[in-house]
Amino acid sequence: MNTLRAVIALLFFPGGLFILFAGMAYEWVDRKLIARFQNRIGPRWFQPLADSIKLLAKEEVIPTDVNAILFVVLPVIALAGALASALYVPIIGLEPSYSFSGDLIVTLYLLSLLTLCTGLAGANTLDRFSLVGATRALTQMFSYEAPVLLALLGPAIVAESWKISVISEYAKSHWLIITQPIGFLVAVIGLMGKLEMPPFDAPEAETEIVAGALTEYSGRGLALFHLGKSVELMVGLTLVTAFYLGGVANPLLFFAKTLMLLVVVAGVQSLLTRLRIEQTVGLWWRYGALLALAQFLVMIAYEGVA
Amino acid sequence: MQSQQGNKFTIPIGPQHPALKEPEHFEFNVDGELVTGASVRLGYVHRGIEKGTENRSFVQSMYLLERVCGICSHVHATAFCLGVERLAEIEAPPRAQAIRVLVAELERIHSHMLWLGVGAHEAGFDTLFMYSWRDRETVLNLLEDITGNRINYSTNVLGGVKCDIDREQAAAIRQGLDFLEERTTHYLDVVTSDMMFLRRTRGVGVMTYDESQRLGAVGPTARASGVARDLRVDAAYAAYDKYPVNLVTETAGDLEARFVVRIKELFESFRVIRAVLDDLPEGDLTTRMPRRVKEGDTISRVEAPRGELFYYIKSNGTDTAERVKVRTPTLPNMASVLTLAVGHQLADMPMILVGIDPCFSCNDRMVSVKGTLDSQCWTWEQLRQYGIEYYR
Amino acid sequence: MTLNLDKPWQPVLDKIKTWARINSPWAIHFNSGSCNGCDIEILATLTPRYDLERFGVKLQGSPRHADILICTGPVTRQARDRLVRIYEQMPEPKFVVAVGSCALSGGVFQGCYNVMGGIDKVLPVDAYIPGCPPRPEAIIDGLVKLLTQLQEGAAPEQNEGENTSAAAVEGAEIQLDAQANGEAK
Amino acid sequence: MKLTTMWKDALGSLIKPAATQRYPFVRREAPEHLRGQLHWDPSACTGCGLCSKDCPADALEVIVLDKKAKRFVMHYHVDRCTFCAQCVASCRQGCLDMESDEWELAALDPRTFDIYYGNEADIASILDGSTEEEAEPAAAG
Repeated sequence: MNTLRAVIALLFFPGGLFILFAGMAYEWVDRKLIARFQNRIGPRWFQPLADSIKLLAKEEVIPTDVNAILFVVLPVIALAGALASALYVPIIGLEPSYSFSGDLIVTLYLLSLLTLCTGLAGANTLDRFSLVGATRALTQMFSYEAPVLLALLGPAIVAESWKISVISEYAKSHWLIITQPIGFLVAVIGLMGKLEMPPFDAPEAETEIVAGALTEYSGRGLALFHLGKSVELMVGLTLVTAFYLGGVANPLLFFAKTLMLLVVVAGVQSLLTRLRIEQTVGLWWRYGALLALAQFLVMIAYEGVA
Repeated sequence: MQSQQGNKFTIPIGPQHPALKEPEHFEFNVDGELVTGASVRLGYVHRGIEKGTENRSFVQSMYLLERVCGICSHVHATAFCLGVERLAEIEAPPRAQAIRVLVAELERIHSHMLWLGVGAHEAGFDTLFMYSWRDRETVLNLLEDITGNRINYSTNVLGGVKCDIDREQAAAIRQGLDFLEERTTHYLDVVTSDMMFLRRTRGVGVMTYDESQRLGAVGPTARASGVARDLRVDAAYAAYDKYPVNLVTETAGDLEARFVVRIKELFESFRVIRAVLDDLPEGDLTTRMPRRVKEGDTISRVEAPRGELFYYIKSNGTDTAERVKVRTPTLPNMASVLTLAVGHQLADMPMILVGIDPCFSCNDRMVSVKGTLDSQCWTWEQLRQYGIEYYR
Repeated sequence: MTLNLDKPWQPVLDKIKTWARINSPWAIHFNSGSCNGCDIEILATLTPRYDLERFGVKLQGSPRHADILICTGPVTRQARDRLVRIYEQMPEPKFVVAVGSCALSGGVFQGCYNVMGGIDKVLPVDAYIPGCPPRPEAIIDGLVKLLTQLQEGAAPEQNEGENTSAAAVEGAEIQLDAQANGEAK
Repeated sequence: MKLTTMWKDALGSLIKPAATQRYPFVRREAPEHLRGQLHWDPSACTGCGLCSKDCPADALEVIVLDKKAKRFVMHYHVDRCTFCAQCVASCRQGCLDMESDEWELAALDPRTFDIYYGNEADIASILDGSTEEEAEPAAAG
């Protein structure tokens, strides 16, 4: 029955369909919250679904002079990376479907795949906005990846394991947001950077470079990138909640926690002005990385004393 | 127009670009994220309005000229009306002049709030954009209530105005102004103290006093650099001598100063509108206007929300103007964008561009720089031919 | 893409497609010579007072992402080619909405030497919204009328798609930047 | 310098209802002086044609069939109209009226923008008599 279980886990729950729909639901909540913060009504509940179906059914224009195979495959890899990462995290507070020691590192790299693919996709098309967008996306990735890794390793160190399930089990009894507030902040902001949300949306800043790396994508490719992003939003929220906000719990409570986190994220998105790319990098390396490191030192010193 | 060319990577902005709601083609040479050169190609919105006035009567021309620009439509019509009225040696009744001032100031409010929102949108601060546009609806509602249309009010007729202000409308305006004043105070706080927003505006696109004089900047852009020039004060037209305006200037010359100048001008507008409502002269709305205008030529200048608007009108004694020349405020300001752009980040380009409050539909006039074209009278066919060749 | 109409699930698929299209019209806006009165009214429809996001409308920057081309203003000689190129860059199915009197017929600019007339001189227009400028409510009204028509008659829309797809392929073959601005000077 | 300045607005609007009007479902009453579709009252018209002469966009045509019998037909092009109300100001008889709340003029078919006002029989005679002449502008507009 192992095979059947694997198929179900991959296609329906928690991978595959479930995570796609859940991701779209989170995306809707995000958009709706931003709209409410801006005193508007905002999109209807099925908006991300309609957007995705419409894009999938739309003509896909493949520009000439691009590597057509890369152009088609990159969005698939991006979505696959995001979907695969869902298998290792405690979606809606349930035990992860698969688990092995060191899966935290694998998950983080799977999550980076989306940005990498976006960057490659942008560099693949010859459009100038895409090129600038790709450069910015990769620059931003190099700036937030290290601090975020440090931030997520904080819980790993106190839990003395690299396994997501063990860390979230440990976090159940320790609200790490209290002991490691800086790590929490860096992780949340890092998640926003990963998803290129405002104020870290310089790689796809509409008023400067149209749609960044995805300017040339239409139809299916765009839909897959969008879906990948919404899946990553869900996975990222789950990860941060599991690590910092009291670990896995019953699904309802866990869901409520992720929603609370989403409110904070949406608030930050609507209240802050976009940073220039050099300001983003400066922010991460000057403050993010240093603060996370400082927290490490304090933690290690504390452990040494205790 | 060009400033410093290099053979680097070129980023085109426009004709279709989300930062610009109007088509205009800018090219920025960049070295990484740093802009090393900028050039612009104008003329996408060139429609041939000045020539168009030559086969329209004065009445028709007024509506054509009102549509030079949709945002500052009233000032265009006012400038034309004041000029033609001067040629015809009549004067609009005082009540009409006061209503012109009132609508012009309401329009200034709508234009500045629009700009505040667009500026915030370019910086990626959509919440400010949404709120300022939400509040802008208040003034648009007032305009719709008074004149019958939200934009392109068509308030003016030659010799007066069409719409009157009754007591109910006056009360509605006062009420709207109270709300707007409260919100504007809040926005002044936002643009001067929001840390993240200031990171994008403070010290960006600095134009010193000397530079603004050299580049010939006008309007709020120049006033943000300390140039105390405002036609409403210097050469009061319509009823501005009766309702004096105070000059607003800032000295920093950066984007923040431009935001502050425009927001402070809003307070001035509120004050002027209240003064007009308090002391609205009684009387007729129009005087009789002859269809044929006496021979002669005149210059008419008004202060548009973006700066000095200049009209030259020549009549040959018929009901059609022989020549109308328009100089709009965006054209002199455009030079400053190209100069300021060099040395800034690519991310600042939309902000610097929008900082002058560009209005390309105003901007795209045919200008003959001294010596480039023979000075002669061009016929409609010649112009069309020139247009076809130029745009090929 | 060939449609095999024998498949029993085809009608259901078509219905889902139509539903998605109607509920997610992404728009791109191009001003081909307007006085920008209409432009700001289109922008105003996105702001809290009117909030077109209620209907799923998003203003996109790239023609590749858009379904609806919202045109304002009469077509000037210089903007004509850019307008056509933007239309060609949009993926199928695509619709054109002309906003404002000038976009419908040239309006006050009829007879100016650099104006070619309304949008439908250059592109096939699906919905016309008169007004100078139309109120934001009128723009919403026009969009809703267009979407209602799509819901009722998917057939004419498909025909149109076939007609214009040849042009789209041609457009794709030319090396195009995302924006119609790589023009030679 | 504050980190954010608009949080009060944002949080407040979570509680307050949105500023959005439910337009196509709920129709707000148009302001009194709103300039909508033009209407023509033939009773006082003298057929002077000042309205069409002053129209900046050639949106009006007064077709005089019989001046003595006061048989006029007004041909109104909505798609050209700029809603400036100059015709209303120009008309000395006060036949024209633009203050209407008919502003939902959007259409999918441009042919609906050609509007004829007047006696039905007169309109029919014009449409029959001048199909050839009218054909071109109708197709273009």
